[in-house]
Amino acid sequence: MKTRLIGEMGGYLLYSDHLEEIKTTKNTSNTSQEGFGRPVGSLIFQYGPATGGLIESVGMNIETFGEYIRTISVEPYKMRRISISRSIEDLLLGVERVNGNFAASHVTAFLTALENAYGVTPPRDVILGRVAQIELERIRNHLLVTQRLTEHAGFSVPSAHLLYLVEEVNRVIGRAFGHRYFYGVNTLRGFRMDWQLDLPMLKNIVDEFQEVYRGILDNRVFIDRLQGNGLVSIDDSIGPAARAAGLMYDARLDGDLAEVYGEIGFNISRADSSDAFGRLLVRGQEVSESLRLIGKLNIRAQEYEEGWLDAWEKDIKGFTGGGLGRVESPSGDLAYYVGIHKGTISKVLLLPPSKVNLRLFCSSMTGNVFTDLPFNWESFGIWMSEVGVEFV
Amino acid sequence: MIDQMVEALIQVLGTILVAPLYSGIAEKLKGVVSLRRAQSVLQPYYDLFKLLKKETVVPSSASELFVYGPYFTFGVYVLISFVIPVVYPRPVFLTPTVDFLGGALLFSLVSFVKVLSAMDSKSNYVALGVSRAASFGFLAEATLITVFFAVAISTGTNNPYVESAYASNPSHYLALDHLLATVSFFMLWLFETGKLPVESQGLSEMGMIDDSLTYEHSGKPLALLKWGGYIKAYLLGSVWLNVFLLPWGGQVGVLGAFFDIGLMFAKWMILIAIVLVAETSLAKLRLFKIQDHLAIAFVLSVFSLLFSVI
Amino acid sequence: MVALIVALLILGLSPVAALIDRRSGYIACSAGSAVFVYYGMANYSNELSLFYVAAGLVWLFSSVYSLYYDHHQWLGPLYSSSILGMAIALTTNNLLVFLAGYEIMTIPAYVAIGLYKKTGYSAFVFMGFGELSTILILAGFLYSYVVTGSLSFSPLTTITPFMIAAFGFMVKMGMLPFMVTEWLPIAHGNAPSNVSTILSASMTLVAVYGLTKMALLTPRPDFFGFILLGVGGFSVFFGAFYAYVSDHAKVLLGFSTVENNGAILTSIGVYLTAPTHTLASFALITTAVYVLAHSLAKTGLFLDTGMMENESLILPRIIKNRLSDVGCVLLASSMSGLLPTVGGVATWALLESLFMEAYTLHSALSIIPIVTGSIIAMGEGFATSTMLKFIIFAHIFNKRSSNEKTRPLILLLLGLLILAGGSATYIFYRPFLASNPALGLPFGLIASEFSSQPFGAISPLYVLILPSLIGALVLAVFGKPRIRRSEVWNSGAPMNEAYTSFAYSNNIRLMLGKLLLTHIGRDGVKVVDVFWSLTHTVAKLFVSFSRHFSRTYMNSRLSWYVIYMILALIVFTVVVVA
Amino acid sequence: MNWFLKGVRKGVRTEKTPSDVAPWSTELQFKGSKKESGVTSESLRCPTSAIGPGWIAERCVYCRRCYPHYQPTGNHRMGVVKRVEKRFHRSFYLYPIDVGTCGACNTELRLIASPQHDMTRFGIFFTNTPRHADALIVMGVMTEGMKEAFRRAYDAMPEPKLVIALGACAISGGIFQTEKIEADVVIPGCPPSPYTILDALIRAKGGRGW
Repeated sequence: MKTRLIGEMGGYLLYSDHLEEIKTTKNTSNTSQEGFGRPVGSLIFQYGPATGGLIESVGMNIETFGEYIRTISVEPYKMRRISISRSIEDLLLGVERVNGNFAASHVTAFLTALENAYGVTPPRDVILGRVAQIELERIRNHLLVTQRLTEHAGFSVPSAHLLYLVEEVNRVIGRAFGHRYFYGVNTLRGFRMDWQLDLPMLKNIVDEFQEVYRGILDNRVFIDRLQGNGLVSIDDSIGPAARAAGLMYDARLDGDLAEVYGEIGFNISRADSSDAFGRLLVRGQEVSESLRLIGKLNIRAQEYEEGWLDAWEKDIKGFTGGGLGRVESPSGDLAYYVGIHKGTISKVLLLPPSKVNLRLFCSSMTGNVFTDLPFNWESFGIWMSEVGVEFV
Repeated sequence: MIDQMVEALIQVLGTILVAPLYSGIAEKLKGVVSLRRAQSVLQPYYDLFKLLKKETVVPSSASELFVYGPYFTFGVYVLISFVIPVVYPRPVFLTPTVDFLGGALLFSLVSFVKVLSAMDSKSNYVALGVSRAASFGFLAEATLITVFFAVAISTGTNNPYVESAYASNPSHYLALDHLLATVSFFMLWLFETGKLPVESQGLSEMGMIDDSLTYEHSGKPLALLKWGGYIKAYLLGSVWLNVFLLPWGGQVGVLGAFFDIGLMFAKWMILIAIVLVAETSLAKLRLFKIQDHLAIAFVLSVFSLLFSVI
Repeated sequence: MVALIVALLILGLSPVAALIDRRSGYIACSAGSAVFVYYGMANYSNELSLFYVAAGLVWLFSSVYSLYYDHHQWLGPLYSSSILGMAIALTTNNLLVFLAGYEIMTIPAYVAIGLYKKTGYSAFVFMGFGELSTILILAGFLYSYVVTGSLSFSPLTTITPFMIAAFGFMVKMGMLPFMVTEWLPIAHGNAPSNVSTILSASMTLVAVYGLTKMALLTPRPDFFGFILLGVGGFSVFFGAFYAYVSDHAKVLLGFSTVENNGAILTSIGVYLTAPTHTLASFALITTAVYVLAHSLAKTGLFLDTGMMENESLILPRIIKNRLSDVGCVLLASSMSGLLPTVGGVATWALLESLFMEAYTLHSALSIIPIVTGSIIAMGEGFATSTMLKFIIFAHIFNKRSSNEKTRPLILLLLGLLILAGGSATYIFYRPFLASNPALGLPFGLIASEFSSQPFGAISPLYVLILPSLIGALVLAVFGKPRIRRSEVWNSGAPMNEAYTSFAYSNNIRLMLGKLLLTHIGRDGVKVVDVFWSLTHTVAKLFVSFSRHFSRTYMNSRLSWYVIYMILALIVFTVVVVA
Repeated sequence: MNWFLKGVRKGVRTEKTPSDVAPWSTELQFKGSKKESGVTSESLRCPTSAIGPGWIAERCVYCRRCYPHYQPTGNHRMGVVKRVEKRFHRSFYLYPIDVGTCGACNTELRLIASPQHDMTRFGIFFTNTPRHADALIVMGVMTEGMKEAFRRAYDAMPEPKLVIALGACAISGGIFQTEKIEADVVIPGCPPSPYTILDALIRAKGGRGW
């Protein structure tokens, strides 16, 4: 498997197999191609931070001379600070709330980093539990993204139906884990699961989704809104965006959980058009794939003995080191680096997928018209909450 | 004279008061088809009633035009409801004020004032929508005019009431020119009332065309704009029903006028059914495809003009 | 008749007065124009008299305006002598005198343009086409002399003289294919505002007058009219279309003049081709009403640009206040053919007459008026968007209030005139008045007729009164809103940059890219006017051709013009004496 | 056409009564024995000190450290309505503003539009401009960047208007321990479930709740 660049975290460049310090600092502003001066009659159209069209707060400065988008730059208005000076447990709560919709992915990446730092491996059931959570999250996220796309197209019936399914997924999660967003589910000692995962229900949901999904793919007008919209330069992309372009980029192949995924036989889903349509295709396939994986995991609700933690509880004081954890979140590679100094966490670096996707979004907007913006935006599955967060 | 006044009163009130209901019914059904219990059919009335009681926030640099423009446009809509056969099948009091073409010009007068009133807010979002509406205007206005003339030329008069009577004759009704005009006008109606596949009342600011005209308004002016919107949809829709699709069944006399309101309700259920199917099965067109939609409507209407003379 | 002599005398004196003192010149001009208007009203015989009224009003308003506008010492004499020329052309019945007047009207404009913009280019273009127009008209007149053997306007038995002259007048009106050289916009874009006004509003009016006068003398119906129909229709569309994508205030208005003249030409075409006399006379009245509408509205809007510090709509710096806002909105609404203004009545009448003709012909020929009508309908759509653009970006978006009163007041007056004028059109449509007491319209109906049977009807007066009345009623029922001021909502951020006029019309650049050869490059959107690219070379040739002349001309422009003018005057006097 | 038929075939999926609410988004109650009744935030390591005397809904982020002493009761009606606005009884337009969320509140809020919950049957709608809004729903911790936008949005709304604080972050700063936002209606939870939101909204406009 060849090495690929994933993105920048802290002062480092993260590659699929190593982390290296950035020698020359180049500006990585979320701006698309720099304009050659402002043409006559152009203006900077301010979209956001508070919009009705997008779920989260985000500001976009769109340079346009009417409808046609020349350049676009995105600024995250909500910048949240998470203190690392608190206990690991409290920090974990913070990590959960970096991005509620990817909470399981974040927590898993974070804990994996921590475990790598200490060189401990949790019981297999715990790992499987985390995988199950991530895949559930993936299903929900892809359903939500599809729903957003249909909503922007004024496609009322599928939009309503998909929203219905999203709610159903949330209920399945809520029943099994007690919380719809996996808050308070994962701990240093494993994860809490109050009830069996309702697989038949989940299967029905995914079947209904596939029905809707095939239906919307039949609609010429809807497809027309996605095709050719938001073409990305493929090399530096991640997640569904990369796979839409046919690349084998997936942390489930080269990330920390790759082993498990390998054992349960994970198949990568790819498409051959690097536009919003391709990204939708990939998501559509991944929903079924995720369901298949979850089915194979057969995780059970059970108590975990805490023995496996002794390793680090022994020399927790005075330990110094660091670890990296990377998983495939629904929108692409998600990585944490945790640095520990004398038993306390001294540094937390985060590479959220949305940061990379944001750059891709901006570069893919030039030449688009305003009405196509929401479609392109949603197709990346960007969450500003994880972009605008810093660990202090 | 008195009779005509009463009939006019029934027609105008029948328009102003009933118009919101049809939007309510359409929305309700649309909601039900999209898996929901959905809001009450009276929701438009509830909204208007609430807005009329709310405060009006005016952008700092806006003038009276912003505040009182909506009152004027509402007035024009009411005037139009005197003019065209939207309830009663015979001319009523003040009907001759303008003919069919005059009606079309009054509609563009409304949009002219509406745009100025909205732009007076100096909001970029309004400007965005207005610039779109303006760029499609040339086809929309043209189609409205030519479609009215399609019937005018086949009947030799520009009087909508005569045209309605004329079309009710099966041989005229089934004539190619009439059918083409019917289709063309329906396509235009979809555009004028912001229905799919042209526009949909969503939350995204980026897709706004008609919605942008009310984006900055609030309180009473907003209520009047919304209400005016319902009336516009009703006027154009009823013209389509009474002159093009179903030019039959209108009763005369004061009692007949009341009957006609019921008749219009029945006719509207048919229109709503058609729209419901369109609204629930179509997706929104890409912006620049909208001109194709309108171009088709325009060409159809021109063809119907040509067929009517040759 | 006395009034006419008085008017001509005063106007004749005004250039002299202007030479001595600018203000007195303009005052004389205003006085003369006022008398001229009176003359037009006093002996109102047929539609042609309406031209007098229209022209007189244009001169009156722009002259009064000039009192507060013009700061160039040399402009006054040129301006007033040009008006004198028009007055002569309008009132004479002699072909040569008409031509002389026509020249006296045109030449000073060359000078004005030449002096205003330091580039000779626009002056050349204007002059070139001006002279082309003159030559064609001269040819037409000569032919008419050959046919009738008289030097005065007299009934013709053949259409040919009209045909020849028509092209001459069409050049002046900037119709297709001559509009494509954009001479009218270029010329008008580069003249001082008050000159632009008389160029765009009343010089073209004189051309239309000549055309109409000739048309009245030629036998009808005649197929040649269909050509005018077509040309007019396309001019309406492309005029409005290019106006919509222009961001220079005066160029925009110049193109809008092309559009209006196109409409006027069309209605003359209808007059020539109308199968029934009723329709013909309806069309003729429509022509006159359209002229009135265009002259007044265009005057106002051009005078409005006189208050712009910078004539680009992208960053207009306009000195304005409530009065001019209201005035210009009214003027613009008339320009977009909205009831109840004069423009609205004119537009309505034009479309009615076109479709009435289609109905009465009821043959394959009907296709021509139908297609023309449909094209004009599209043009009207563009016209509305264009006028909205002008108003929005000259008056609504960029607010810079000032406490100047006089000039805004003039605009307001013009606006009210054009609003009330709509109801005044009853006077002109006298033969077509109708009523329907049973339905509450005991008077005030203008019924369009192609024969005995009415086609449609409108009543501008009612349209003027009713909406406001009902609006007031609505206000009474629902009451005034409780108002609180707050800054504009820009999705939570302050508004740094406002939407530009360029952006406003950019959708069309993108949508109709094929027609505009839109090219999006790093430095913005470029559009190529197809016609311009076709005839650009021609224009260039013309410039190089007149370069050698230009050298001498550049050095001492004035002298050359003065000589030219004196010559023309000599011709004129000779003719008058003879 | 086929989507119309599909929609008709699926039928109405709106539920008559609340059902199936996730336990850890509902009210918590002390379930321990007598001698444990002395437990405090400190003893239970509650990150937001939501255990004072009893359980403080406004602070709880449902980390479950107090389990099993405190256990969910399944009661989702936790919203606190300080001001009822009857004028919105049949027409209630919401303008959501996210001043610093993790995204969970945003999605839960959107889900009250889902066919199961269907806010529109109660006359509740979203709008995309504060000018049309009756209530401002504020979610998340008040971040520097959003302070200005929040002020503008509030100012842009016509009277009468409500401010609704949604989720622990907005109400009490949650785990971020930032300033709390003054509001007429308070909807606890991290995030509050659609039931909780819908119930509070209905009561805010003078209804009986859900």
